Amino acid sequence: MKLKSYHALLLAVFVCITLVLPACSDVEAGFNEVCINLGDEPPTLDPQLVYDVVPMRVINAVFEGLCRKDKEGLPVPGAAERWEISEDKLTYTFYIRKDAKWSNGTPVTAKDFKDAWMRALDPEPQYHEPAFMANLFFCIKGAEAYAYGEGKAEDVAVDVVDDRTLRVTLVQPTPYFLDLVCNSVYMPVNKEFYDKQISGDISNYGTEAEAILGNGPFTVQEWNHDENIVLVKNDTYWNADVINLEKIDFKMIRDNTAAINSFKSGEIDMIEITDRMLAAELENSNCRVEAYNSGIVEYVTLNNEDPVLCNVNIRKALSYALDRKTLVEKILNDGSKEAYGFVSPIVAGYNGKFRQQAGDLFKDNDIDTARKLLEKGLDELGISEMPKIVFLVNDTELSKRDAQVLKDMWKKSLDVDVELQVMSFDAMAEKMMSKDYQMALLTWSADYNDPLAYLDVFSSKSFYNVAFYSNNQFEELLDRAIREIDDKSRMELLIKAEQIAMDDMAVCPLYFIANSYAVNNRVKGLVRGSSAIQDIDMYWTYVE
Amino acid sequence: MLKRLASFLITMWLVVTLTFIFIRCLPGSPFNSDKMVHPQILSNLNTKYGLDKPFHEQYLRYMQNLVKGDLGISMIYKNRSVSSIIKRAFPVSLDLGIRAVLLAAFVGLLLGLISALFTNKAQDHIISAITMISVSLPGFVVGTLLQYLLCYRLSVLIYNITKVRFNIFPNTGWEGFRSTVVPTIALAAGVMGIVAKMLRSSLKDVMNQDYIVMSRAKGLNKREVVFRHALKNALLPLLSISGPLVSSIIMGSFVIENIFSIPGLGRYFVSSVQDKDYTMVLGLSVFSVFIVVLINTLTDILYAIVDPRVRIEPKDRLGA
Amino acid sequence: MLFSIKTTVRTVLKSKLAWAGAVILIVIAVMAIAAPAFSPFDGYSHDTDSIFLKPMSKGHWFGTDEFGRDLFVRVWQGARISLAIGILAAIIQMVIGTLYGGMSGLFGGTVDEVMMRLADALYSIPDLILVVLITMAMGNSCFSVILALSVTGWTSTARVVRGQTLMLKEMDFVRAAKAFGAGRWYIMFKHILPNCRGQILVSLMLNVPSAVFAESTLSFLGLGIKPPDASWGTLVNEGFKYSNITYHPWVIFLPLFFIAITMISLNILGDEFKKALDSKH
Amino acid sequence: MDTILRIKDFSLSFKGKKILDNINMSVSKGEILAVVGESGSGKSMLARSVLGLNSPDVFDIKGKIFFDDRDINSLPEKELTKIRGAKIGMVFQEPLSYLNPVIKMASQLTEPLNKHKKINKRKAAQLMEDFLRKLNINDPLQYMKSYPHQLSGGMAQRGVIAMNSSCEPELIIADEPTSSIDVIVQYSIIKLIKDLARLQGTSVIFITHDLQLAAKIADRVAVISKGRIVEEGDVQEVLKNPRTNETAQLLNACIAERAQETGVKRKALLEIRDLRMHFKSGNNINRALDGVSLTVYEGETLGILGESGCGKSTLSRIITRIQRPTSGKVLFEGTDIFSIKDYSKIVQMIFQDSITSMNPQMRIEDIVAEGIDILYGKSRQERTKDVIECLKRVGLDKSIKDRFPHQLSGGQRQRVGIARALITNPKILICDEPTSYLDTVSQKHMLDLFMKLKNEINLTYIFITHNIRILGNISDRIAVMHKGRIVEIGTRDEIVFNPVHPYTKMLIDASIKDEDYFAESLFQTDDSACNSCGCKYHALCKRTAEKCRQESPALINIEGEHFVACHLF
Repeated sequence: MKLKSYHALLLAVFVCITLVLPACSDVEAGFNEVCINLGDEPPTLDPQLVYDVVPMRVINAVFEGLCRKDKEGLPVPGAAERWEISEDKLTYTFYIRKDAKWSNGTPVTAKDFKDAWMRALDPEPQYHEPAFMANLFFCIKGAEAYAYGEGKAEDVAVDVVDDRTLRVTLVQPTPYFLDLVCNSVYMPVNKEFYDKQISGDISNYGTEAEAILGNGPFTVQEWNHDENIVLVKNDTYWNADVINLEKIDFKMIRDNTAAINSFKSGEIDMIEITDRMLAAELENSNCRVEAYNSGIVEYVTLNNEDPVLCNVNIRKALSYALDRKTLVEKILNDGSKEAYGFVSPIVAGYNGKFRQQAGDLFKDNDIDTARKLLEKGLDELGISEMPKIVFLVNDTELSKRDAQVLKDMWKKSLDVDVELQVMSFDAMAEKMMSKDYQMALLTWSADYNDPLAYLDVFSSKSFYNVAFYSNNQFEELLDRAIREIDDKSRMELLIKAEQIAMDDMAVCPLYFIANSYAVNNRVKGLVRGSSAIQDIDMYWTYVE
Repeated sequence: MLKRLASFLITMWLVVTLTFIFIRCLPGSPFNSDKMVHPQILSNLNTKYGLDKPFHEQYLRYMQNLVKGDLGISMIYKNRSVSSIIKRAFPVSLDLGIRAVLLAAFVGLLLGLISALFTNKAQDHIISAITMISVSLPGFVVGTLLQYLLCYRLSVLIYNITKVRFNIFPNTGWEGFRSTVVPTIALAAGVMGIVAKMLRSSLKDVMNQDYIVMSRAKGLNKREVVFRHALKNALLPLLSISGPLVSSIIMGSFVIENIFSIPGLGRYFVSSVQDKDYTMVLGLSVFSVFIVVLINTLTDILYAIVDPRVRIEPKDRLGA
Repeated sequence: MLFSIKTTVRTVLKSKLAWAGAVILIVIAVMAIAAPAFSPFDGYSHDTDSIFLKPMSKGHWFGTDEFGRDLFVRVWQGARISLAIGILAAIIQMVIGTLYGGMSGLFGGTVDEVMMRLADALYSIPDLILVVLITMAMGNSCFSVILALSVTGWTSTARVVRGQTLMLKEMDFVRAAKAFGAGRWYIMFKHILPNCRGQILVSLMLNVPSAVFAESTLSFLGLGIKPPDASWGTLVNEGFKYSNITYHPWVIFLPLFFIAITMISLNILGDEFKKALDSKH
Repeated sequence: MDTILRIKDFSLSFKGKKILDNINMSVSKGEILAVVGESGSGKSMLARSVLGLNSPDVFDIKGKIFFDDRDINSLPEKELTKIRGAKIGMVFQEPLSYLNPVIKMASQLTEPLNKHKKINKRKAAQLMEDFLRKLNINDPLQYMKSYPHQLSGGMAQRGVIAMNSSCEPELIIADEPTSSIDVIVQYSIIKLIKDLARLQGTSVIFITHDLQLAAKIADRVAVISKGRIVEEGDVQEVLKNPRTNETAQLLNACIAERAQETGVKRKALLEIRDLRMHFKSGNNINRALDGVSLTVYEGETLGILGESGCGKSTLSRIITRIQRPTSGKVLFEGTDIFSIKDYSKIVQMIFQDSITSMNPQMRIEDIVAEGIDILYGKSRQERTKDVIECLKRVGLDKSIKDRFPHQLSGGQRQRVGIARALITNPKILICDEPTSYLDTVSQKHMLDLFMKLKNEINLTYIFITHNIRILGNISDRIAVMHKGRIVEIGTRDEIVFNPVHPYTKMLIDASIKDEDYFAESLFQTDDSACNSCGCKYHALCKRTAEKCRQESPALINIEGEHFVACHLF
């Protein structure tokens, strides 16, 4: 019948479409070209307004602050050739190198840095919103007052001595200031280029490829929103000969399964690993599996003013009842380490790592002491039985996973009922700041490599102290450490401070997160650091 | 025509007001999404975006801007206006949507036609089984499976055979025809089932209408009866449901765009609410009302063209 | 369209397909209630040294998930949640839709116009935005998911019932009742609704699978039921997120299989009812 | 004459139920055979099996149908498509539902020519236009361009006939071609079919339930009842002395005219004063009722006669308070009906289509008792007692009360409708075309019932119909309505035997004296112009004067009960 022939015709057409189709180029990235999964569309590429890891990966390649981080994450000269630190460690003078240039050839001057920093601190900026990370400048004299709108711009102690010299005066000796200076918010801005990008009452600076001018090793060639960002080598960069890569293609693949498929079919060169089996499979195919400690600590914050959790014994019971070893080895098994202290192992102490010197501050998986402590705590509070506790969890897959493990451990060991409440992070933040919570699962990462960045969580003056923990002895130790010039004694004071916090079990640390990832063998020299700005550093990357 | 415009404006006003109230009663703020921001900086941010003003003042200010056609700037994507984001993202969703609708319509009609022509024979049962499955599988499962099989497994297969790293269908991305094939199939899979099922049942109804008996009495064979008389009538119910169906696909399906990382508008519907990007959510609602009403009007016009009973009033009848 | 329910049920059960659908549903319902009692495990306790076990190993009939929890029990607990959400959401959608559609059809004129505009407005707000709003505002308990699904789904039932009411209003038996001096509500509940039972039932039958469908998509967005409870959708979603298809396929495909056959049987029953209903007149 | 169609002991059954039981029949060339039978006697099924439309896998078919000495039942589908439309044409009952609503008339009507005679579309269209002009459709070009829903029943049926005859088939089967068309147009269709047979020599099988209609057109007649042919023979001979009682029953159902003498009491019950009802549709106003004034006296049967669309149904809806008029008053014994409490005790209504007038979900008992349920709740037993009593009064057995409407026959359902109206024992009963859906036999039973009830409980009837024969039978006075106005009122004899108003004359002549009174003038179209002023019938009236166009005539009394609204008097 006629219809049958109609079928055959249709089939023939369909087949030849699929045959004609595959006449196109090899998908393998070209020589000296790398393809990385950025993970999401960066909200902006204006260094002052950036606050999370995704845009910082691009900023790190396109801009360069006064200092830069080397492979081990220590600050090394960047746009500044050298610097001098005064006796009282309050005044820093930076000397900018002659051949430090913007990618359009104009030289980088001290004024560029001052303009950028003042722009970030401005409480009522005209063309953009206030910078999120402005609080990193508060160690500079007059900066905090200016940001609060009380002080004036002139009082901020940042002076341009001449075109290539910048002097900064701090409020108190800050050994980690050079570390701070590598952060994205400290990056310079070319004012003249910036003013050209203003249209109406909004500045397009940092929203499109053409509206970005950087002084780093790469420049933004193309930005297809939600699709990819293409960076090419910046020849005007002062250290251009060290850079080997010609082109970087940042793809934006949000779905984890899709990313894994792309990596295995060779479309992207690096993939985050969350599943042990995937790591095992990738090990024997042509890529290297590596892991690095991200400097992030996962912990349960306890509301110290909660009628039940105000009792230190109950807090200790909850902490000791957990079995961090099983959690890390059996559930996570991605290289993370159990945390028996709060400060991350990567933090530098006095000639050596702080964690090694401070050591483990408590033991866990000790069910009988935990039960005894629980009973003791309940007696002190005069209640017979442990009430149900509400546990806030944000809606990412990893925190939901960890929360379920903790809930099960507490149920099995102390027969304590914990009710999980899943909500978005900002809803949680609001509840925590208004003390309307009992327990919450949080992560803490430092903006600079110093124990203070972590111990800040316990100081009653810091607004990050959502545990509302206050201990005068701890405060006093912290104040002395801040003013202490000598590194050795400063570190001893900080170790004792952490000891006190952990004895009170203000928060219950769980583990130090390690990120494991796999890289295609053809890509060498790709560095992954612990601080956000150096999450992916392609300064030294080359392709075989 | 005026009546339709008036009802469009009322619907638009209702949508904006309802969404404005809904989004405001969500806990949290757009600026705390990853890290807790310093309280002083938070208050500076709120003054900048006018969030500290009383509720009705914000509403009035937004309505004034809306009337001027300015949807404001996004609170998450710094200094990018909502309309520029929509203008950039919507064409991609539209492109994917149209391909999916065409594929679904073509295959759906074909399957529906064949199963109606060969009722209760083998073809009919196979096709109804296929349509039943395609309707029952959730979108994200179909998407993920297709990506896994067609993109990844295929490339591994080729690699093992030809030792050349060559992907016929790239896993993600949206440039070039090849990267559109698998997402289109995934998006069209669900719709195909609905179209085929609908056409099959409406064709069956039409086949026992009186004018079909007349057409057989005229001596037309089965194929002529179906193609000349039955098909046009059977398409009417399909047209009436196509309005909402097409508009939901055109505006981008979050699931498929998320799996295949397609830079479409679909993902913003979810992420803008989760990030509490107030201006973006309102902008999207306004835009979606516009699209839904536009497509409904188009389907009504199409319906009037196909069905003369709607177009020509019986009152100007001929003779007694 | 003028028929009585008993005769329709009889015609529906004549077809073999409908029988198969009905049997599958009954089996699933029974298993959902009874099955967890048979297994020694409860769906919540973790067992860290038996993670991702293959089905039928160490007493776990369906194997275990990423925490070592028994999948057999979790699947059937998931069945309870998924079906409960599907059915409750569908019922709420039906009730709101019927009353709304009936009233707007019966009153007619300006009231009808305004109500339809409101329905259009709710209909054109992208339902993803509404659903996400509600689940975020009320935390994601079962109740908030049901409310979210029913708020967006009732407009289609309302449209069907309104169309039916407008048609029935012109019927003579409604005119006869008016001649007797019957009030609007009397006409609504005595004459209009009994004759809409067919359409209402069919839209209910078809709303249940779409509600289960929507719930599983919701969990894919991470907005579904809060852990440690899990619906079928959450199980499939966790399967995708915590492991890849190639390593532990059973974690994904078992709940998926049950979603598929439940949806298929519900769709079959819905279609058979629709067919029996349309061929009546 | 040689026979072109011979049906030899043909029988057909569906799922075991016998529909046609060994039919033997033959049709010779140029002959018109009428097949007459009650509805449900299987006559339509016979027509369809001649064309082979009843597929063997649904019905089990025995016996042979010879056409051009080839057996239709054994021919393959390919061969059958060559016969259908070319050799045998078919005309169906509802012209509008048998035409494809979404396709222009041109492409539908030219399909047989295009397929069988291989004439291309354009030439076939021209051929069809000449055909239509011959069937006095005065604007064939416009006709071909329009869609089925734009045509009236009569126009559409003419098109179908033209289509069938365009291929000069040897046999045309007409399955009740006129029963769903206005009585006026019916005659012109019958005349058309008669000419077809005489001029082109096509033989015709004319299927109907109205023996009198068959007598007018056919040479031979075959009476069919419950699937079997009970009588066959020459038309006049069967009419004079019917051998079987089925034929007798068919005969007396429609011929007998019974004069009925009823005393007319003079008490005015219902007064209608200058009633107007205007519907706004699009941008023009449809004047359904345009100033109707009428008085109904106690105990009388007032007949309201008019074509479809003259506003008689709107009138009935206003009297029963289902709709409010735009202006004008309806008084019952002097008080406005909209201010009377428990109005259902005074006026009740019986509807045309018994299927839609009853809620299919309710049992008969609840349907009948609805009147008293709404007025005042009665106890269970009392309510059932009332229902049984009403059912008995309309001649229905009480066992029926637990059944559902779709389990009853048309006649029984109509009786339940009456019982429902009587439950509140009203004074006035408005019947809106109660018998038009029934076939002639059950029509007769229904009219007898009305007469019985009138004598028993002194009811006043307002009987609305377009069928003059029925009104001739039962009504005391008749009011003739045209386009929302009453053109003439008078006693039954004055209206039937000496109608005065030209429009009434036309109505009477068309249906009783069956003359082709107005064939050519029927299709003047522009009657909407005079919607507002003047006499609405002036466009079609034989003796229109200028005055008629400007000013609308008032009802003037000629003599006694006889009023007329026309400027000629």
